Amino acid sequence: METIISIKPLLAVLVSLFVIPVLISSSGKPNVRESWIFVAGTIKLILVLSMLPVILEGKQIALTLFEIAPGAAIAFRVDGLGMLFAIVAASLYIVTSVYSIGYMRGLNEHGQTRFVSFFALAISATIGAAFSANLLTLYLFYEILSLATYPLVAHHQDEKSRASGRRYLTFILGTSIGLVLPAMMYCYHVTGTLEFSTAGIFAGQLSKPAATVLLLMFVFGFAKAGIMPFHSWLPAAMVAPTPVSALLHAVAVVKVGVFSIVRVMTGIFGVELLSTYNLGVMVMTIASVTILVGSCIALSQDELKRRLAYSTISQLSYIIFGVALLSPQGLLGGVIHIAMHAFGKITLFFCAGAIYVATGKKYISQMSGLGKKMPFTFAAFFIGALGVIGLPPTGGFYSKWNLILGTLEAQQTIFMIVLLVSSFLNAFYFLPIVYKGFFGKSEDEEGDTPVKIKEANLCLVIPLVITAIISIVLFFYPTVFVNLIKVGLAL
Amino acid sequence: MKLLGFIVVCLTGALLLYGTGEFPDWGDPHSPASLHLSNYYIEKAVEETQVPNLVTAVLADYRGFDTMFETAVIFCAGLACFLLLRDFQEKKERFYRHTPTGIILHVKDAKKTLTVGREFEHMDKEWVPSDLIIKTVCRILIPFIQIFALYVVAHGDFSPGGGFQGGVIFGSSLILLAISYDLKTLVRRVKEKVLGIFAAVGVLIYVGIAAICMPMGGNFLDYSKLAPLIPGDPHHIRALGMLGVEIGVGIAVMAVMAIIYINIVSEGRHDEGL
Amino acid sequence: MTDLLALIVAKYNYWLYVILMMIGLYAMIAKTNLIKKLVGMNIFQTAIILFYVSIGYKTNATIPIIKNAHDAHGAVIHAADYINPLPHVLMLTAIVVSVATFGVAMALAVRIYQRYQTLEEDELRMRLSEE
Amino acid sequence: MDNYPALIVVTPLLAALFAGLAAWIEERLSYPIALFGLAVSVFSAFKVLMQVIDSGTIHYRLAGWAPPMGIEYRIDLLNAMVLLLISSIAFLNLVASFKSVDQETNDRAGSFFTIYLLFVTGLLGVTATGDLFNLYVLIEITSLTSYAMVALGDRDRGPIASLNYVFIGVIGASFYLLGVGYLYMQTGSLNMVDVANILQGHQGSSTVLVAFILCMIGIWIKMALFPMHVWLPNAYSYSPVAFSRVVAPLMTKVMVYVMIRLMITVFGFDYIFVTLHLSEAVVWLSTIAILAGGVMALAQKNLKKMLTYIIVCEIGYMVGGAWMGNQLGMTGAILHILNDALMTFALFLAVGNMVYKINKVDLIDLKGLFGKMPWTMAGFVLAAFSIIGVPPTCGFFSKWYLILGALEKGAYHFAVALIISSLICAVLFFKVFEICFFEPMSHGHGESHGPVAIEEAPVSMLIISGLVSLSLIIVGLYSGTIVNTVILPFLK
Repeated sequence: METIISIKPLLAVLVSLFVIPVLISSSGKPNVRESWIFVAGTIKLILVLSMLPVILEGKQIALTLFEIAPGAAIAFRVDGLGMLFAIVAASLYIVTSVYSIGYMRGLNEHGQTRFVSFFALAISATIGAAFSANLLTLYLFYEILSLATYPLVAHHQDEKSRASGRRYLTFILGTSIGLVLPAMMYCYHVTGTLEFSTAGIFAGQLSKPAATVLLLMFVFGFAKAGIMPFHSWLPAAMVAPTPVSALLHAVAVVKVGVFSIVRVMTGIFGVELLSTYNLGVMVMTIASVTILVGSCIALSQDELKRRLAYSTISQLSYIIFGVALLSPQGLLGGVIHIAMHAFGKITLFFCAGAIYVATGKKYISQMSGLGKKMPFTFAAFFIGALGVIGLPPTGGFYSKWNLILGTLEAQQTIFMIVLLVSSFLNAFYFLPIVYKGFFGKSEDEEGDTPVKIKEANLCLVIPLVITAIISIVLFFYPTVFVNLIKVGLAL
Repeated sequence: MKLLGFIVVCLTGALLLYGTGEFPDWGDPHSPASLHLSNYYIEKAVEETQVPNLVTAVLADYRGFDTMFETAVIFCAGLACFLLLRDFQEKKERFYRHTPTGIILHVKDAKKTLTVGREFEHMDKEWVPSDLIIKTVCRILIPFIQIFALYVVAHGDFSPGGGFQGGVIFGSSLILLAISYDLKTLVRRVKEKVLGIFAAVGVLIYVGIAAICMPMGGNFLDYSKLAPLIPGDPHHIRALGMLGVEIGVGIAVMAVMAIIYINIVSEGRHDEGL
Repeated sequence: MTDLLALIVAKYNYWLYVILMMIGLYAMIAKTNLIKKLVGMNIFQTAIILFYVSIGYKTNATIPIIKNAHDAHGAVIHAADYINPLPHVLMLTAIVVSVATFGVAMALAVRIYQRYQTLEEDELRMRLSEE
Repeated sequence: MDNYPALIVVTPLLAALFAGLAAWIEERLSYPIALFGLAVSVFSAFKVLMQVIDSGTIHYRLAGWAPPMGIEYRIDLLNAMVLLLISSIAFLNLVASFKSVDQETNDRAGSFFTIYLLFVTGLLGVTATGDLFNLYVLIEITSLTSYAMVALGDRDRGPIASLNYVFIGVIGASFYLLGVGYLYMQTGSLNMVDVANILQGHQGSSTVLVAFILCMIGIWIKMALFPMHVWLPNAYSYSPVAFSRVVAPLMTKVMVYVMIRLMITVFGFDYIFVTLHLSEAVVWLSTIAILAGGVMALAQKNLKKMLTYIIVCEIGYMVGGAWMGNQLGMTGAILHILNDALMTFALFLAVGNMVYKINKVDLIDLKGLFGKMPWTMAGFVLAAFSIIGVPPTCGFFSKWYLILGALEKGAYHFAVALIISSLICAVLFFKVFEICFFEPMSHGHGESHGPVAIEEAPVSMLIISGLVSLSLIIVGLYSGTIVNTVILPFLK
């Protein structure tokens, strides 16, 4: 496969780092500060997109920065998967920063400069993780991301956020140091390299038990993917301001976790090894448990953001599930769900935030009838819900469809049932909200006098409309992402 | 603690004795210790350094670098004592004794300055009757001690002795002065500042001589390169160099001995003590 | 037994230094009075000095000062006639070091006494705990 | 024939003497003198390192006598690196501590700088020398100066801590001296290389064994390897900040260096690992040291104390790595000498800034420090991450090599201990961060937060701590280069 040496990936990572000093220096002047964020975000997106055609031609872009030890360097390599993830993250970053302006100013939060700075740092780390060429680099950015998001989760600096921040770190840092690091060291000790390669790095040097243990260490170690029982940081992290929950805990952070697991399964172990040792089923089982349990818990949540969080937990496992199918359809469906779910779920979070800013309501039970007040928001919410459930006309349908095909392809009928059941559960915990929103009676309205529309401010509404539209568009034109995955995984 | 200590001690002792098991008998002239280097020193040192006292030769030349740092250690000790103990605030109270009558004035506050006649003596808290015999003997003795100290320093190349020994002897003469009279006398005779500067200068002489060798084109401490600077037989240049450093060592040691003594006996107040 | 005695007799200097060393070390570890500890420290260091000096000794040899060095240049010097100068040199240094350490330790003891009016470790510990 | 090797050590000594004179004549002069001396030392250390990298080991004959008759400086890649490390850290700290010295040592600044310089001289000499007895003398200089310094710190506890330090330190040094005596008895020489050559014949001798044990115990006591660490926490946490900033990073590391030097140059690997094979026992000991250090650190209420226990824990890393008996472990140990010195320095610089402002660093005093001194805290956070071992800070990469060494040897307990200790460090530091970040509590939403008044330490201190903290990342990223240019060639 042809490889081009280019500094673009590095720039794409660093651009929002470079802007941080500017942000801090211009902390007094919010408008200047936000405009800088946009400049950085746009440049980042342009850089990422500028690499797209090359990747689609089946080439790769590589850049090695520091050779730490033979076979373990800090290096970037852009391939289809990374590209897919990077596009999603970078594009949604811009949308989110519009949204966060509206949100933060709407609630006049404190420490906005700190907030945006760490936000930029986090997105840099995400892009870095997407572009990393080996496990060491991936681990590096994974850790940076964990630490960069801590101040965001604990933003409110009160007792509640302190507790959840502590839980966040305990799970994320504990697992990454306690499980991933040893597993990685062992891999390096055995093979002498950490480079991702579709063939995997263990050339038959690994016995089945060892492989099983290693794989488990990785799957549970990347706790950002929210595999149960290492999931409970995610609901806790919902104390963070909504933009954080939206971008980081629906897209960047959690997807980095999933992405890392995908990388490890496809790049470190390699599909052949996994299928020969028949480890896919094991992972699938773990994933299905998370899918079902997550959905069930989501049903019982009344706080909207927590319900979304549990839905996220179960949706993330779809991706791992799909990859663990180890069949082309399954891989395709799983990986593309990264994008589809991202757009769907971020829409939902945006809506939750918009409702909170406009009406100060957090709980689903209070939201009946709000749909008449905020039709755009609830329409978007509906579309997002469809996307997450996986019904046409949304991109979610595409991934869900491929997943089911994958299960058939791999003759895993039981697991197909799991998918169907969970889809029903999703429908159960999302559609009632929409229904009550539109047709339910809100407590503060008497009779059926037409209530006048009272949306949140534009900065909040426009982004969620955009993302909703995109997730519909993705139903009709998923080709780019599909091709990326095809070149990335050489399907 | 006692028991633990006892066990540790016994273990250490056993270890050390076990180590001595393979030692050659005491005084065995063929033990490795007394063959390898020592023979070289004994046979070569005189013609290489012109110094018959091998200890001095090895001390100040072959291993002169050690000795330099050991002088630095002394200097450091003096400085440490000064830093730890010296406090400059005046003492609360003063005592004067009217010599003829033996009446004692007790001045309570230090601020008050009173001019006393000749028959008043400024004394310590307890008055020790100044003993004529001791004073006289010491007055006679001290100069001789000091001369002897100088001799020990200067003659270190040819007979037992050297900078440290001489310095210590000289210092002891000062201490004798303090004991036989009282601390005030010593502090009045030898200013603290002088001692401090001496201590530094002494080491400085050593390091200086050693350092000059570098611009003269030799290695650090290589006395043989000093020949152009010093008139006289270039054969003896090393001997002269050693004499120089020994003098430096002597000065430093003398000063530091005095500093340590004064600071410790007077708890750093430099007024009264042994 | 006899050969053990012979061993001890042949190397009694080492036995002596070890015993001295043990006394010093025990005092340093087990005594509670700081001054006693200091004394133990000195005994310890003196023991080591004795050890070194006894290394340097050679039977029927004299102090390492070459007799009539200057007028008899040609005369060959027999290494066996003079004892080993090196240990003495080292010990001069070691003595100085121990003196310096002792001085500093004394100064510290004085400071402690000024502050707490005691040199007993257990009393010090009490004073510290009640503060 | 250039004299840089001698200059590295001698200039600080000369500067110390002149500073001591100046303290009596014109006190204000002694600071610039000290600064100049250390600057020269740094420069020559740099030159020497470059020279060694280019043209191999330097042999410098002091007094011009060929070894083993005279004392020689034998500077290879290892001690060239350590020399540069020591001199630059000492220099930077001196720059940073101009203000804090005035604050802490009442009108004794001149003498303080003199002692400081003597201490640095001792460390440099220990590192540079190739002679066993010279090593002892210089160790004693460092110890003597640190005794004095420790006592100068906390007026109440300082002297007691210092006196305990004296007793234990003297025992350690005397053990080492005895070991040298036994070696001399066996070989009749004091020069390291010469001794090593003569020892080839006497592998089995009980004398050599005892000598080895004595030297190692002596050095371990000096480096505060658990359970011989009891003196360190008090001594370091009661000493003046300006001094603990330099003693905490350097003293123990230099002692580790001495241990490695003795192991490699004097006794030789195959004597230690083949003839005696003590490796297992010592690796276990260091494992215990790591865990014990971490646990004791958890129990501390005072930031400075906590950090000192972390030092105890880090000693375990290096000793374990060095005794792993394989190249990876030794690489990790040597790399960690460099990294740990830097991280500890960065930590204590930050602590120094805090002490300068709030002059008590019990954990409860640190409330709201992120708002009060953000730049200091930034440095502190970076250094803490490096201790925890977060990439790309340098702490991660030395840990990397250490773990690899452990895996290669099959000493899994050591690897596990490393992982656990990084977790413990994470807990420790985030405990501190939480106090600094959350307290004093704000109520619910942040509106009540007024902008906190920023009162930072002097700029000189800030710049230094910022630089050092950044250097952590840079050194980390270039650790591959360091390993390839310095450590591996040395171990070959």
